Amino acid sequence: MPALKGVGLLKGLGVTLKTMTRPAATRQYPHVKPDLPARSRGVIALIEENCTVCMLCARECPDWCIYIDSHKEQVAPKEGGRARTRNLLDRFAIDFALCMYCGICVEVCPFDALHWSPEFEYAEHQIEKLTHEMDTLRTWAYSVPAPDPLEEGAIEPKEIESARKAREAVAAKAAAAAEQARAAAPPVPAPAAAATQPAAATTTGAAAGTATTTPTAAAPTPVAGDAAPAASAGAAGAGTTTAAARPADVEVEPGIDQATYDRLLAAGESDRTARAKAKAAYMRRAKAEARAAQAAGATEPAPAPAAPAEAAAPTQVPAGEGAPAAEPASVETPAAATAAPETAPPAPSAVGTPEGAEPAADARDPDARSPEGDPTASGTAAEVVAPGAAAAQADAEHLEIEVDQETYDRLIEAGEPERTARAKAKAAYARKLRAAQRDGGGAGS
Amino acid sequence: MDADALRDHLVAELGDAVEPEVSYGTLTVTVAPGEWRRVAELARRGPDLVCNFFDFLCGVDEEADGIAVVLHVYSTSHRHHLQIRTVVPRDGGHVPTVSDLWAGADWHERETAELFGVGFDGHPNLAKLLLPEEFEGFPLRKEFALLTREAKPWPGAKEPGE
Amino acid sequence: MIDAARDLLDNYWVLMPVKVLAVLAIFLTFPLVVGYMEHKVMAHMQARLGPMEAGRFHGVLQLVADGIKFVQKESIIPKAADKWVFALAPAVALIPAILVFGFIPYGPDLVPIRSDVGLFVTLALSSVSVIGVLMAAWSSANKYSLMGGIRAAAQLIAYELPLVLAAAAVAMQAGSADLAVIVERQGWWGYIVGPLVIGFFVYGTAALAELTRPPFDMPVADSELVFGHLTEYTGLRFAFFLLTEYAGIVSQSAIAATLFLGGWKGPFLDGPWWLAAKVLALSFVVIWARSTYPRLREDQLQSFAWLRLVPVSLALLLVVGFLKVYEVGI
Amino acid sequence: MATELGQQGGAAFQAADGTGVGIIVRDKADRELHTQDMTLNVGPQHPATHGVLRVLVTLDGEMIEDAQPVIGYMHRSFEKLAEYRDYRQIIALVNRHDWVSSICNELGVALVVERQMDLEVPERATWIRMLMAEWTRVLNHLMFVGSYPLELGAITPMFYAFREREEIQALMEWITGGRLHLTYCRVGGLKQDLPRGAIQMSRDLVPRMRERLKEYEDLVLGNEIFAARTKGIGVLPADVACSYGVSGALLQAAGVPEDSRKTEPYLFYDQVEFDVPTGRNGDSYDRYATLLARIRESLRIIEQVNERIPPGPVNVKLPKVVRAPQGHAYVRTEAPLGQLSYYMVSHNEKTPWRFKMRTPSFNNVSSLPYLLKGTLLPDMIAVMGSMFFIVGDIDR
Repeated sequence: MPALKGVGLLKGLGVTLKTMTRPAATRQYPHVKPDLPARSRGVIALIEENCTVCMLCARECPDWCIYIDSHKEQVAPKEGGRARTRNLLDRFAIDFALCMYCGICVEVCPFDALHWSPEFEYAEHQIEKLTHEMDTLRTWAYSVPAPDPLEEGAIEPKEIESARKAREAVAAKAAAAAEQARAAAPPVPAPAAAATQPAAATTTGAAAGTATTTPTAAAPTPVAGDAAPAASAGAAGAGTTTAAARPADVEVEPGIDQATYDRLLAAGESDRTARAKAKAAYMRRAKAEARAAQAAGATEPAPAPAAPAEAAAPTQVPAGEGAPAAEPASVETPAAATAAPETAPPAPSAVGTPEGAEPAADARDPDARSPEGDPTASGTAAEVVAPGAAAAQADAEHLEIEVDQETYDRLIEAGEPERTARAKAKAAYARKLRAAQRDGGGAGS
Repeated sequence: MDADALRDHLVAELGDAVEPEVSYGTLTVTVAPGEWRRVAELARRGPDLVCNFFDFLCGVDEEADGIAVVLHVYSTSHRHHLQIRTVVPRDGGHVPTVSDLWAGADWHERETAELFGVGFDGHPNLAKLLLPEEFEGFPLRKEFALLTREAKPWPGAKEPGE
Repeated sequence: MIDAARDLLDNYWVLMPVKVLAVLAIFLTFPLVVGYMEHKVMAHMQARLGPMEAGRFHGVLQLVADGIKFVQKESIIPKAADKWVFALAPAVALIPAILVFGFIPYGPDLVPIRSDVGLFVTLALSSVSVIGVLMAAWSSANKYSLMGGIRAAAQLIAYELPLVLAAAAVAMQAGSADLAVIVERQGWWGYIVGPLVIGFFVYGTAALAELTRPPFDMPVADSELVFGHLTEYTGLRFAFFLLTEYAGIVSQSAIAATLFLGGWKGPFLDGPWWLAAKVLALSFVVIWARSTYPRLREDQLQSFAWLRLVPVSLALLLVVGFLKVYEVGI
Repeated sequence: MATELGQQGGAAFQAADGTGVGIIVRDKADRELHTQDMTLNVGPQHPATHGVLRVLVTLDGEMIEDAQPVIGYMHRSFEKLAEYRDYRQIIALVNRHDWVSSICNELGVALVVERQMDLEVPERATWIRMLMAEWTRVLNHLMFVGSYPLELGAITPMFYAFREREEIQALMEWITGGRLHLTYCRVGGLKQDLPRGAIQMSRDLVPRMRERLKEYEDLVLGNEIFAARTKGIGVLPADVACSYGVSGALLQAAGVPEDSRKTEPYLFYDQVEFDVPTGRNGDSYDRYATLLARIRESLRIIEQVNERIPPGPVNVKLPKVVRAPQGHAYVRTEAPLGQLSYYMVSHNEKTPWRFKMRTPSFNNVSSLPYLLKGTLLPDMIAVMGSMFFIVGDIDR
């Protein structure tokens, strides 16, 4: 029979009462997003320009949920060499309804084309929609975080070690250069360096492209194995200069972007929203123009990237991060690369619409990665913007950089949650970019 | 007893009836189906064996040789493992039950019966355990193909560029 | 003006609807408050936040939202069910629970229905709900429901006795079974100083059991009987049972406060707010017990009732009678 | 009515320490009132079967005349699937049978393949495996520490357990990227090394968990109602337990100090200090107490492992295609729920020829009919909850 001595009963009451006085453990999820670690297995991201269609992932997948279609293509010899064939990816799809998130595909990928992104909010009402095609998989790549550094006592992988050493040397050099520059130049400098820098980095980026086909080389994306050191090296190398080099924010008179306003009104937005958004668009444009003028005034005009409007040059590309990402090939021009200010000047042609202010992450251009890649063929300054760099940047300026603003606005207006809208806008952006590439570059399939 | 001492002991007890093999530290004795019960009883009751702990009983498809039935028992007092193995024919193979020696063998024998098609004489209720009553075939035999893999072509079968 | 209103209220046909409306208002607000309190108190005791969305501020409108949801839900009657009994059961459970509120003295002159035997009427009414439970259990044509109903009935029989005996001790002490008189004869500290404090615990335990609240919730033990008599109920009918449960907590707390804690009397200013505060405090304890204790087994409950509570309450009755006869004041 | 019948006819069982009464036998012939037995399907969808276990009980009132577990609702033919997968894929597969102790399941696979291939695993990897396995054990035990009181009607411990689990899972997710199916072990080592700071986090967690364990003792173990519900209920004597192959906390509660970490140490369990807790009565109460004690021992091990992880690699270099040589191997590990053994027959192929998973829950639950016969329906819940099983682990 219950020996109701009572002590245990009272103790229990004490425990619950004590808990009541303490803060709850609840996390209010949709309001407060979880802070997921870098290794989180949320969704698999594909950086398709890294994919060589080796089929390893599809073969190792325990669930058979990766579908790959590809075709062979003859590549014209560069200079007197033999014509070569290469595989071009037509379709890469992962059926997340089938996927068991074991990560074997990411593990076996020898070319760092697959990565884990912590994004997890992609539930669907229809199961077919869980099959993510290439463009969706590509958009996840923007949210791939840099990997955590390893615990003390861990053996660094060889490639990371060598990359780290090279980077340290570069960083030391850069630091010295920065020191010199600071001594020589006025403190708000370097748009000059910045303006010329991307072009320099273009060549190195393309050169680095040659390296990407071997698994050991640091891939041109910071999401590759050595990204964390890359980021830190970037910070170490460029940190001092970027802080100083970032142009002060420009003051502009508030106004309204009539075109945007009209468009939004036509799209059925309320006057208030349309006005607010139009104002924002105006401010963005005005600021960009002012910055461009500043940059132009401060230095020789940048080798104006004659980019097509769609694939416009980046507004705020962290060249300081982009360059180390292109390691180790960029070692030849290290000082310049690392000393580049964080904010590259926008290309004049980029300023018109908010959509224009997107980075042409042209590293996806097959030429940029293929051994035969001709740096001049794809020669906009944006070429070096490794997608990962854009992703890194995304935290700060994601809307302007990598999201199709129009789609974004439309979806937000349609009542979709911010996160979904952003993801879809990213996808739209990626699609647009690819279309632009096909039309303009002609280098693709 | 360690595996080698156990082997010597069993050989001394049973003579030619057992075919011992020590594999990665575990002693396996292969016996004829007719000896199955006797060896199991010895393992359970033998004063030097006292394998009171029932670990598992399972089948292994040995293709042409038949179906092997493997019984693994352990002694909590002597701390030794013993694996008893016998091979029965594919069609109508059967061995005496050991579920009266180890209560735990009940479910394992039912499982082995439904998955491999081995009979266990004297088992109180050899009904299907895991599979539905109307299921046909013995899924863990090699000739029973894994349907999920048959139904869908392997996406990795393509060559790059195809 | 005030006189006119008073005159008007002297008219029975005016007064009665006012009383009815007031009782209904109490019935519809307090159980909701207690229900919300259960959500939040239990949540915080379990290191959670509980409802946070409905009504913007900490989910204050959660129960209202629940109610709206229940209204929208399909009302399913199982094919094998005894349809009339099944449909009637929630009402049988709910109506006595409302009536109890009519007999409680809310303030010096605020007694909706005053009766010389108010104490026993309330106790009787509060146990009628079990009939509804039994009806629900039987008519559901579900084995789990049936077992839950039988358990509920067994529990009621076991606990009605100590409950009434403890209440009888109070009636004896007060010399009346009129709830208003019982309150008036108490100090604001009620009867919890003195031997009747034991009566308070007996009454509290028995009331918990009668409410089938943990640790005496075997009739609806979800891990054993799925949800007892509620298993087959959906939509509004289920909501009625839920409302009955919370109304039960409130009314039993109110009766306990009236009997043992001085009812509407309080240290500074007498009035209904004291009763409200006491009811909420007692409800808190009910919720607290729920979030702390596992449930007893039916036979353990039975033996606890018959072997512990009944003798204790009988002894209490003796003691109180003795003290009363020899006029040892308490 | 039902209970009165039960008391009338039942013989009381008193636990050895004089507490608790469970009614375990009754003679039908003594009955004066003639009643009809009722067949009740508890499950497959029932709150107390956490998962899809079905128990077919024959009831006389609330007294259980007979109880037959009906399993297989979650049979996913793991053993067949394993024959179609290479070893890395098997590792990704097996962490799903007992879904709250994935590392411990993976570990067994890695060990059995390594044993067959005669692989020497780097020390660092072995220590990290131990760290992960012990945290997994704590995770798993917390699950049952929370769910068992829930089945007895106490709701709160479940939430506390999940609060604690969340903290450990944050560590696991940081290390492996997964929350449930970690897929962290590999043949020859680990998938990757720990992230920086993980050991420190593990160090910080240990005292916090110890503190929280006290809450369970106050809230559950010390509670008189809990004791009344569990003492003397579901008594499983040691010899019966062994004959069923019952293992883990259940066997230890019956007084058998059998734990392969101690009796046949794998990894470096022989290099750390810990005890194997045992119970006296083999009843539900002892099982729960053993579970709590096992968490304490795991925390002790973790504390030692935290300080002993040496620098070095966490992987050995393996050929592209891992083939285990011809032969068969047996590995026994102590999974959180009990003894988990893998018996693998290999024909020197990429995939195993036969992969037998001897899961703890299968054997543990097979003793249910023995335990349930003659108990009351509420006690059935008290017994089943204290079997600490995972349905996926039974059905595989």
